[in-house]
Amino acid sequence: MEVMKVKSLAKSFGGLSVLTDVSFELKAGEKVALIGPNGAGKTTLINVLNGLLSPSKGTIHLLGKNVTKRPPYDRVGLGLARSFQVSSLFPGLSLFENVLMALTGVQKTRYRMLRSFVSFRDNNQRVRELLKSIDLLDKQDLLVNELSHGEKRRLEIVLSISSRPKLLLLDEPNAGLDGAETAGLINFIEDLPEDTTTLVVAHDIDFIYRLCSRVLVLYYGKIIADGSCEEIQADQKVRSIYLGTEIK
Amino acid sequence: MKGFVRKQVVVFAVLVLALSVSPFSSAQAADAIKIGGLFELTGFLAPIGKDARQGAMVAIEQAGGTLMGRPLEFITEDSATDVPTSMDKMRKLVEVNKVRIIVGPIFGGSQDAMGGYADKMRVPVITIPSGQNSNILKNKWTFSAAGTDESNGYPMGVYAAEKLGYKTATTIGSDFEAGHEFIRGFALGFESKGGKILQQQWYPPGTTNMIPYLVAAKNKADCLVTWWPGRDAFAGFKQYQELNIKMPIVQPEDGGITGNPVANKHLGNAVVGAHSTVLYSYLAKTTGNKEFVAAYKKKYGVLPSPLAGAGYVSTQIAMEAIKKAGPDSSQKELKKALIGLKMDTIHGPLNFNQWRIATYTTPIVKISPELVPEIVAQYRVISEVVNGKIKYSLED
Amino acid sequence: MDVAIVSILSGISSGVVLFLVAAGLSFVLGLMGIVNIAHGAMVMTGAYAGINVAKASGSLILGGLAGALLSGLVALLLERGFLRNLYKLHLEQILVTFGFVYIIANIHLWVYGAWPLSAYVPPSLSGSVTIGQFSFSVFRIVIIVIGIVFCPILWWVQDRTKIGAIIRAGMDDPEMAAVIGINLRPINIAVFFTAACIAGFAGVIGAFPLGGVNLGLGQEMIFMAIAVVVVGGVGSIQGAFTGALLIGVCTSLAGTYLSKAAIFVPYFLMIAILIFRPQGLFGKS
Amino acid sequence: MKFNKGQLLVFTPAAVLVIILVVAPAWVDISILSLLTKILIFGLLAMSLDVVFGYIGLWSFCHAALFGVAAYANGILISRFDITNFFLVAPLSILAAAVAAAFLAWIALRMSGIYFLLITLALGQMIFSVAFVWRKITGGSQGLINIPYPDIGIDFSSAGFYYFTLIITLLCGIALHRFLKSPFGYSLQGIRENETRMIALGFNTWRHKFIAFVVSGAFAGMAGILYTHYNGIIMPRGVDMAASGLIVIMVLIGGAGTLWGGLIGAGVIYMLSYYVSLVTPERWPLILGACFVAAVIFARGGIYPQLCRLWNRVITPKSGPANPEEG
Repeated sequence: MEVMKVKSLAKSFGGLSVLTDVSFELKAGEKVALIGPNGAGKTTLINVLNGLLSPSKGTIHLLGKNVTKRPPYDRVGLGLARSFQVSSLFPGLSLFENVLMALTGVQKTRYRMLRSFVSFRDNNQRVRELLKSIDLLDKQDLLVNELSHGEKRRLEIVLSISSRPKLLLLDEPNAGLDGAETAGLINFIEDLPEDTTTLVVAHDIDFIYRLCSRVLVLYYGKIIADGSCEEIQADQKVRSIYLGTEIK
Repeated sequence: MKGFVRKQVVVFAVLVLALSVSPFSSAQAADAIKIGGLFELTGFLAPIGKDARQGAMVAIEQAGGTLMGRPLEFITEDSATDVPTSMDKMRKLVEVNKVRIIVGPIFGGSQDAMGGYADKMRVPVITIPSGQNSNILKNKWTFSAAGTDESNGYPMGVYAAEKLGYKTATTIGSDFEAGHEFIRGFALGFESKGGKILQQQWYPPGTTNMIPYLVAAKNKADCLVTWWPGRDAFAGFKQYQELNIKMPIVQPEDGGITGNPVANKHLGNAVVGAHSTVLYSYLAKTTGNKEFVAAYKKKYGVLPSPLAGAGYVSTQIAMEAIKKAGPDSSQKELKKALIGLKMDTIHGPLNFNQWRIATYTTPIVKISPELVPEIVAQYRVISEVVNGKIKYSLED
Repeated sequence: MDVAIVSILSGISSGVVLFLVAAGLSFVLGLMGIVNIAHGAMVMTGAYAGINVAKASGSLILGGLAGALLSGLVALLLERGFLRNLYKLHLEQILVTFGFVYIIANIHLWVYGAWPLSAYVPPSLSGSVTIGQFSFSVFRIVIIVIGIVFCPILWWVQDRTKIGAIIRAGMDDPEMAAVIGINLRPINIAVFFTAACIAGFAGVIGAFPLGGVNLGLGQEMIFMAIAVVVVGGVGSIQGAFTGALLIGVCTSLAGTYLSKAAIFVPYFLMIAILIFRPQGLFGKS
Repeated sequence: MKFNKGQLLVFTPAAVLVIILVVAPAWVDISILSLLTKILIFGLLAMSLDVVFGYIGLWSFCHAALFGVAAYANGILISRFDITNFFLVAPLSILAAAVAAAFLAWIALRMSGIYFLLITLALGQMIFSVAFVWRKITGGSQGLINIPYPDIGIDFSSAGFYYFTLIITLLCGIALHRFLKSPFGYSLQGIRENETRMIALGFNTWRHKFIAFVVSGAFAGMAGILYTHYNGIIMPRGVDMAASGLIVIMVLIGGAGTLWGGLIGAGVIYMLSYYVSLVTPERWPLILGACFVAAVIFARGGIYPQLCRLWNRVITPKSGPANPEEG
């Protein structure tokens, strides 16, 4: 059964309509790329999907439940997580606390008021694992704003996957990363549990090739193509309006 | 580590000093007679609080700094027109300075709050200018040297009905407890002589636009009864004049303004013709008034305001009581002495009844075109507690 | 009838004074993002100085100018000396300007003493007109007129002049303004200075509807002005004007017909607006 | 949180201070003792404010009013209904404050930033106005008077009440400290740092803010109860926006977002006010104002972090990073 089912989704700000009619489904374990020229509405779509924006029309089903009207934190509870295009972290907190915070988000412990934040053994264990997996363990006590851009991007991803999501929305995870870092990122995403469905917004074609089996092309508020990388590349429409500008 | 220990010792020492340094450790003459003074030197009653203190200082000077051969210490504190501060300062006066008796304060809130403590510590408080009913009825060591707010409002009611021949009145008062009591006092006097209150209005503190209330009074009564203390009077009188209200103003208490020639200068002709009860008038033909006015003028260069007079009298009462009870008497004896006290003051003959409310001569003034508060009548109000309520009558 | 009319007129007269004060506050907040708690103290500064000058010279204009100028200079000192390093730091701004409320008030106590100061009414305007059983001062009417004249002037400056365009640009998006090469510094200083000048002037003529000025004026004015800005909306002349009149008139009508309940009016208006139209009547959302 | 000698040293100033506070009554005279009591009470109030003000970044300007709700509830129960038992009255009063806080939060949490400040200011003034106008119950301008020391079975001297206050303040302080160190407490910091991300991580931030505001209100209420017993009186004047402003100032001077800074701030303000108005009562406001300005120029971020930095430098010759959370 599909992890996410989106039907004729539309979003407009005042007069300007960014998403006109978006429909697609994501199957469990799929790794899907969402591409499209700038201003196509990719980030808006992500925001609508995780609920930071509410759609003007259409429905969103997450794991069979209709979440169109549900606030973002409920959707996270159901197993949806996202990363941000511009790293969105907690500058005043240490790396350790950043990740720990992300963990707590989906646990009952987030309402515990007397026991110390750092006294939950298995949480701490998991945080260390996560930090190890992006080898920032040695920096766990630093404040976030002492990190380099690459490190911040990695932390950003870790924050979004720390809740063991069923569906992961990554908004340009490789923005501003060099080749090595991108490779590392790809391995990292591939190492995620099998059943994790991933929707990646990306520009970089070989990044998409190496990571995704399926591509959605968003063009001015519509999904104009949906298929395997090869099909997409073969697709005339896409070539003309999109790849033509992107492929090197 | 050694260095660290030394540092810690230093830190410790500094903190200890900071906490234990107390400005009151000045050695005081062992057998000195100590009187405490609590005055509003800051806060919204600051102008009249200063006057009261100055009056008190004159009384102390006239005593020549000694009482029955003993050095006389008059320790004054600033109550900041603020109840918590008053409480702190009173605690300090009583427990640190060990004063036997306290003069002041003016602010009803402070008087009321301090009453309970005064009872606990058995320290008489001679209030300036007047205690409030709740206060007098509750607190057994509080002495109203100038009656109560109601007893001060009372004679104006009688005067307005009898002498001025007003049948009806409408009132505008500041929504402070004191305001309610002064105007209630007026109403008691006014109605006792067949007058009738048509309408009562209370304005919130900080009201600068008095016109809405003045127009609501609609000129439909014979007189307009106002209690607007301090700076409210400026808005009040000016806008009363501006609207050319027909009803003459009578005040159950001058709110520290109309009885004070200095204030009248600031207000200008807006106040001319207004009647007002004052605690004390520098024009009163009472024993020792000439000397007091002269001494005050000499010391401060201005005429004494009603509050200056009240401060003077309250301080005299304190000294007189200690004289009467004897320097080494117990607090109980001191209280007895106060209750039996009979003395001739610039308030006229003054005595306390068993309910600790003074009977004295209350002048009623009318502001002349020269802005002088001329005495047009004098009353002596007797206050008696009859089953938990204070009843008022006029001494004849 | 005449009761209502006079009550409303008195409300309008204190309203326009409020408007002159609030307009400046609103602009400083909108353009520079500064919450100038000391703005009320500017009113007081202008009032005390201006009225004394007016009484000495016998000219209200002279007094008004003196008051405006002094307030402006004090404001300049405040901005150049302290606030310029605190842009966008709301809490620090509040702390500093709050401090200046105390400082300025206490200096006034020092200089002028504790007695309130009654307004200066030019002899030429000391007359009055009759409304039913009441008479109503000509000066009060003149003040209303002044306020009402000020509104379109300020609106014109904001809406029709180049400087106004720059100010609006600065309010909408300082970064953008900077990008297209507008240096907001001098504009900010000018606005801050002018706002204080108007406040000072408002103090001089406002002393009459306010029934004289006293040392508490700073605190009272700033709260009412804030209420006006909230009701009217930040950075909007029409907003400040409407808000000021609304508060002024509602308060005095409440005083006439509800007596002591008048105390609730400004807070009630504020809360209602903040709940149902947070950006204020004329504010941009 | 590795626990080494350095860590231990971090706590010494706190320990020293507590010891001093405990032995203080032995040396200082009554008015200083009363001053210390007042500082502890308002320190507690400032700390409760800091929970929302410093940690979430909600600029509440109505905490004197919440404090007042409990104070009035306490006073009314005692003087109007003769219910004196502290262990009965205090919880009821705190409940009143918490309920009021919940209601205010429900209205005010629609706003943020400067608008939150404005609406809480207005709401606080509403409470003040009710206290002023409703003379039958609240005693109008005069407030409620002659409220005795708390009735817990022993009768208090002023020193006794000082210790009572000290104990409650410390307990509340520690409780708040733990609260802020808990997952929930950290979530508040998270909201301050980056609310969007918190939502995206699954936190219902509105609920967190709401709960925090109510908790804060409850502790403010505790301070209010102590205050009525300390003063024997509660008046409208004590719960108006000027009072709220002063509490905010205490938090800012002590250091927003540092909890114990509130206590320091209260100490600084009242110590100054006390000693200055002994020397020159008329100039006190001038000096107070100057202090605000000085605080911004010299102690940006508050005194408490500065002290921590200083102490860290003392205990670690090569100055390590300050750790304002400790102390």
